[in-house]
Amino acid sequence: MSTEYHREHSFGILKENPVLVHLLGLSPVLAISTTLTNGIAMAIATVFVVVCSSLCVSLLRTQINSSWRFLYFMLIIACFTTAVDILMQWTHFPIYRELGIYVPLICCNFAILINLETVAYHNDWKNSLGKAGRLSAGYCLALILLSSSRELLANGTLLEHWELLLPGASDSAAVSETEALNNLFSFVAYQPAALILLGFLVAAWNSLNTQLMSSKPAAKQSVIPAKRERVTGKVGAKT
Amino acid sequence: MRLFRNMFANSKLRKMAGVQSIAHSTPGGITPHLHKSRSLRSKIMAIPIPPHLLIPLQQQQGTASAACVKAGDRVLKYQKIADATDSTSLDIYAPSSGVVSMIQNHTTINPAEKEQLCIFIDTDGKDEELAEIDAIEWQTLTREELLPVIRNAGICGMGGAGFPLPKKMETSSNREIHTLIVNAAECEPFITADQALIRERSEAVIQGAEILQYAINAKHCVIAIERSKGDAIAALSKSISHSSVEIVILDDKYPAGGERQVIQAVSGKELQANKLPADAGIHLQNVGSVYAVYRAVAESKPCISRITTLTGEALQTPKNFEALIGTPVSFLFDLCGIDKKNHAKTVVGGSLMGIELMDTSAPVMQSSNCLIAGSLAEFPDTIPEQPCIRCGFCAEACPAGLLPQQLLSYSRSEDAQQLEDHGLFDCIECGACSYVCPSKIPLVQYYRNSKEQLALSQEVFDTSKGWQARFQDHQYRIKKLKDEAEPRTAIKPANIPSAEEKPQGTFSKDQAILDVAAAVSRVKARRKNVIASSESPAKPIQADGEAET
Amino acid sequence: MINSSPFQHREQSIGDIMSLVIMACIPGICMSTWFFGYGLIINIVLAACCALAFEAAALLLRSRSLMQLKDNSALLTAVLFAIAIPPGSPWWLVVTGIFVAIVLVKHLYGGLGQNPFNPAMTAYVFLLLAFPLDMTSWHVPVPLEGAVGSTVLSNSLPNLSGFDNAIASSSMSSLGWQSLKLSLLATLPFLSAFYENPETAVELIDGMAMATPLIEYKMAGKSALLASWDSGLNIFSRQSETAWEMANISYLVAGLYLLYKGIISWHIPLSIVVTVLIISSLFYAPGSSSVFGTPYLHLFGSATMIGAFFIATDPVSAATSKSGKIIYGILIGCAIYSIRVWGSYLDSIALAVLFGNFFAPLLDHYCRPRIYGHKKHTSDGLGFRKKTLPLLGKLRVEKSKAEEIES
Amino acid sequence: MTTYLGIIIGAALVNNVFLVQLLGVSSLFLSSNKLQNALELALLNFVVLFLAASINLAIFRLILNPLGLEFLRIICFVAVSSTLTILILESLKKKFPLSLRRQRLAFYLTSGNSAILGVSIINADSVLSLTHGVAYNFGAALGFALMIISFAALRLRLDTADIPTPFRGAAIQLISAGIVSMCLLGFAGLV
Repeated sequence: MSTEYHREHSFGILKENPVLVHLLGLSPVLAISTTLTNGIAMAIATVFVVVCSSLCVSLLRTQINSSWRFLYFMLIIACFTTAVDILMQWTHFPIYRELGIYVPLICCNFAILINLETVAYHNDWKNSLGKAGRLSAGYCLALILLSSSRELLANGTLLEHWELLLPGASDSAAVSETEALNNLFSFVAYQPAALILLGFLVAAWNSLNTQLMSSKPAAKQSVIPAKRERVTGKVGAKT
Repeated sequence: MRLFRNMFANSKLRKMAGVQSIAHSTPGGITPHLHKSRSLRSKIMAIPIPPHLLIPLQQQQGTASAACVKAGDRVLKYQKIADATDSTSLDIYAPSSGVVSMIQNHTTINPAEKEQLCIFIDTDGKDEELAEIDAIEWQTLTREELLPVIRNAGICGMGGAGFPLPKKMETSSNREIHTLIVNAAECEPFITADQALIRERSEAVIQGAEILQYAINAKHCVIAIERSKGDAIAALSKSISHSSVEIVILDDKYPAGGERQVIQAVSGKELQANKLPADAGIHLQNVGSVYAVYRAVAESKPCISRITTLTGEALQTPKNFEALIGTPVSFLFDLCGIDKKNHAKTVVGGSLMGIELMDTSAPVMQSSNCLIAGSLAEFPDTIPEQPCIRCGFCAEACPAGLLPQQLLSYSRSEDAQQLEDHGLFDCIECGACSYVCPSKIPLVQYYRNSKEQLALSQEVFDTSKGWQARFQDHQYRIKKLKDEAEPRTAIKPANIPSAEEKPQGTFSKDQAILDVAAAVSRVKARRKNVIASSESPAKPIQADGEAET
Repeated sequence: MINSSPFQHREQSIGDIMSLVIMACIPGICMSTWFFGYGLIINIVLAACCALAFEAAALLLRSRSLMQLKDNSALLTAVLFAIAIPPGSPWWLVVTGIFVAIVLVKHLYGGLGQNPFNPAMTAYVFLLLAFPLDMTSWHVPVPLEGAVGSTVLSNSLPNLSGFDNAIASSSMSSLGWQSLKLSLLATLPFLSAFYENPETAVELIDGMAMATPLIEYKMAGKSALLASWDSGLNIFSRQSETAWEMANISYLVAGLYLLYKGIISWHIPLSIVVTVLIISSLFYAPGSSSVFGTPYLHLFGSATMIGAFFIATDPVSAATSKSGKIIYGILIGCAIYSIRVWGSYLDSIALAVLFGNFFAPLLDHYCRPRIYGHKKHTSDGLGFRKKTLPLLGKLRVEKSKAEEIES
Repeated sequence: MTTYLGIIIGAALVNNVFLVQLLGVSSLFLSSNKLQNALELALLNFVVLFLAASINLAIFRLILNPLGLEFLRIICFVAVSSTLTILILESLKKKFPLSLRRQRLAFYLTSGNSAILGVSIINADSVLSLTHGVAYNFGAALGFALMIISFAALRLRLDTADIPTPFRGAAIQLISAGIVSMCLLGFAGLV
């Protein structure tokens, strides 16, 4: 694994967005993004885990055995996830209940693991902190984009029940699901809609990126290309 | 409906003499419009001698023959003008008397429209024959005497593919052949040459079949013919009465006359893809070739003509001709009264597997069974290709059990692995898939294209694989050498430092004795090494051999 | 200019095939119209116009030739979609559905022949999930022969709870031009007015909420219907179950016609019908308390026939090889029955077909026909065995070679 | 018996881990294009998911729950699943060194971990008995493997399709996943 590899695979916001370009850590993004409030809560939790674990790994990197490092990474992430889990349960119980099993699932976020493997493990804490910041910014951007569009379409609102984000919010403010379903276009709250909307978001991101690329021809093409190109027109030629 | 009609027809056919059985069914197939009746109205006609003949030196699959005449020579009818160079080439005989004007390249009928070397003969119209040769009583000949007669008659398969007969006889004579199948199934639209031949010369065809059967020592002889050719079947069953030849009736579909299809229809068994008919004990021969064999043996006349169908809406009187090899196509068209305004496309062979001919000055060859001067109504301009809707009509029609629509998508994406897995090379290019395709996709064209590309990439692959193998061998050899060198290098470091240590250490008697002893043992060890290495040279070669296997 | 054989082609284009299938739908459409009123015809016209418009727009957007409109595939999608949704659905439902079908499911995947999912059915499922209320209530405005006379059922509002009292028949009245005209006039305002203001719409026309007999059966908890279905076909009663029976029979006949014409192959319809028949016979225990409906009800009481002959046979999204088609049909048949009987959605054809579509590429890959002249598995890369098992053998060979070089 | 069947079908189709619960969606896009590789991946995922989830279930029910250490579940589950993954990978590496030379397979498996942890946590929260929980794990693993294979086959078709450029690749796959997910939602209430 050369340093070039790390440079290529360090995650950014636009060209190297972990969710929209590399399609990593999708499960929380898809499942949680019903409302913007949930999305923001999830984003904060993820950022916490990313930053803490990168810091931890970059400080401990000399101590970590290379062949079993994967297990150590997982355990470090799991520790911080447990911390987030317990913290949220304590301070933000309504949101914690909404997010359900997806808070523990932060620890299986593939983007975090790759970040640890390719960035934090090879850099000192300053560098890895900066790159973790870029990764989290990209992740948050995708989460916020998807969840705001879903909330807007499903309920016609934006950041409803924002007070839940404040610590110690009362349970009574929680959104009841039946209420949400009777609103504007309830289909968007379902899982298929999440997948389809994310598909459109990815497509939009692709075309945005291609436009940016075409304006800067020197930049490297990072849009996911078609696997194969259609070849037609050759047939007209005589055999 | 079709089933009932067939059953009725079958019961009628069974009553005829010699009709042995109704054939087994084969997979796939289509029933296109046949356009056959027009050219069957009149009898086979001999053509007048054309002013020029141009005889291609290669009329078959295989290698070209070598001309044994030169420009200016006068040749007589049946005189040999080219010699076979190997078993896949043919002797060629002059179709008529005249003077060889030149030997040079000219367009001939082949898919690539390549130019080929032709012998040009300016005929003198006298049609002088070489010398009257008496007909041989073939029954009196032994098999060994008969085979060269057939081989030297210069016959190639007249079904369209043009496989050289000598080669085929050679393959068959090496194996145990139990059945000779005479392929009279002429499933492609427009072609009627075989049907006309059987209708008018069934006696000769059956005698030819008997000659061939005797020559290859086959127990059975079967003529496979389609149900729709009632007149030909009737003629055959009339003249079959005193012979052991049997008739098998095939279904009316395209491609019933394909090699493997006929074999399955007659024997009920599929021929494995990697096997020749001869491996299964079957020798398959086209009716036209069988007739040519009859001419060659019973009348002692080498092959100089063939029966060719001239048809198409642009011709006023379509009919079958007994055309001399080398007659220009345009000469034959003129004989039939061609309507040049109506003439849109010239196709040689049937409309499904034929070749489009751009230059009608090309000569008739042994494999040219049909010449179509088509009008625009018969061969309309190709409609632009529409997207494939995966209707599966092509898969139903495919006689090779392929999935043409899958092949198409892989052909477009140039996925060599998938193409091979889906059996691209089992495609016989019969065109049934293209015929039924509602999207008018030129499927066969795609496959030909892919086959060509794959063949190219296979060459590249082979060379690269060769390089890879050579590299591996090289590494292997280096490793072996190293292994052998190791003992030597292992001894050296032990000895050399001691030699270097000498000036540094102080002199002592004991040391000197030790040094001498070391030197002696060193020499001994070297000698041993020399002996060992003189014994060893055989080893690396052996090892290489292992590595290659 | 293509310069290669074959030079002869069968004179049958995609457009011909599609239009033949559309023609084959006509008897069924007539039946439905006869029993349920003009709603279906209006749906079809609206859907067809939308489909052509969206198709044209999509082709222009993708800068393709507009000649592709001539292949009639958009029309066929529109007709099948219109038949699937409840007659007399509000206009926006139709437009949304057609948009999803043509633009999202068809052209996003590259247009005709490339979509792995059936456009009409995907649109139907989408609407079913997005607007469940509108999609499950067969609010039939006015049966053709009933005209304004059928005031009996004015109390049944089109919602899910209304199914209980929906088992009913409209009164028979004389048939005439006057009533035809009346029913058409009565249907039109219903379509637009209904969604915005259901109460007034119901006042305006005497609507009738109606589901397929199977749904009624499921919702009402059997009993009443069972008797009528056991007694069999009764053409002269204008009951909804008779309507479905007749529609199914006409689709069956039309499907057989398509089979005869060679447009569809027998594998898919037969395997679907046989699977549904077998499973429903297995689970049908007359007299017991857990009755799932007679096999007859399952075959003729809902959209089984149109599903088996017209929808599942859509060549683009179905499996291709013969054995693949049969497995595909069995999958769909199982899904049809289980969703109907145990699932919470009411009509299962669309879901089942979509389910089958998802597995079609896999079936295509593993159910290839045997290539002529090759034994079943020995030839290169055929089927499952070559793909998986020899992998281990190959690896071993590579391994031994590698070891030899490395050691 | 019918209960087990119901649980398995429910976990494999109705509540498919992959498309209804949206766990481990990333592994869909990471697996390679060849059906053969997808098959390997699906088999490995099936084994790991089933084993790890079952072990986790046992640990939770027999150790963590009685001792009141539920808060440690994440660390515990992760430790078990990663160790199992590494062990399986190591054992495979010994047997088939060349197929795993493509190290990416290891990553695929870890991404599948999202499904493992999800299923483990669902198990921990559910009221199913131990054996029923194992049946649930089996169904979940089955559904996961089935979806991976079917999606690989679907992707083979999408590769040759003439899809508008921005939608090529991941976007159209996500949309297809959405459509299949719609279809699976239709199975709701089946069990």
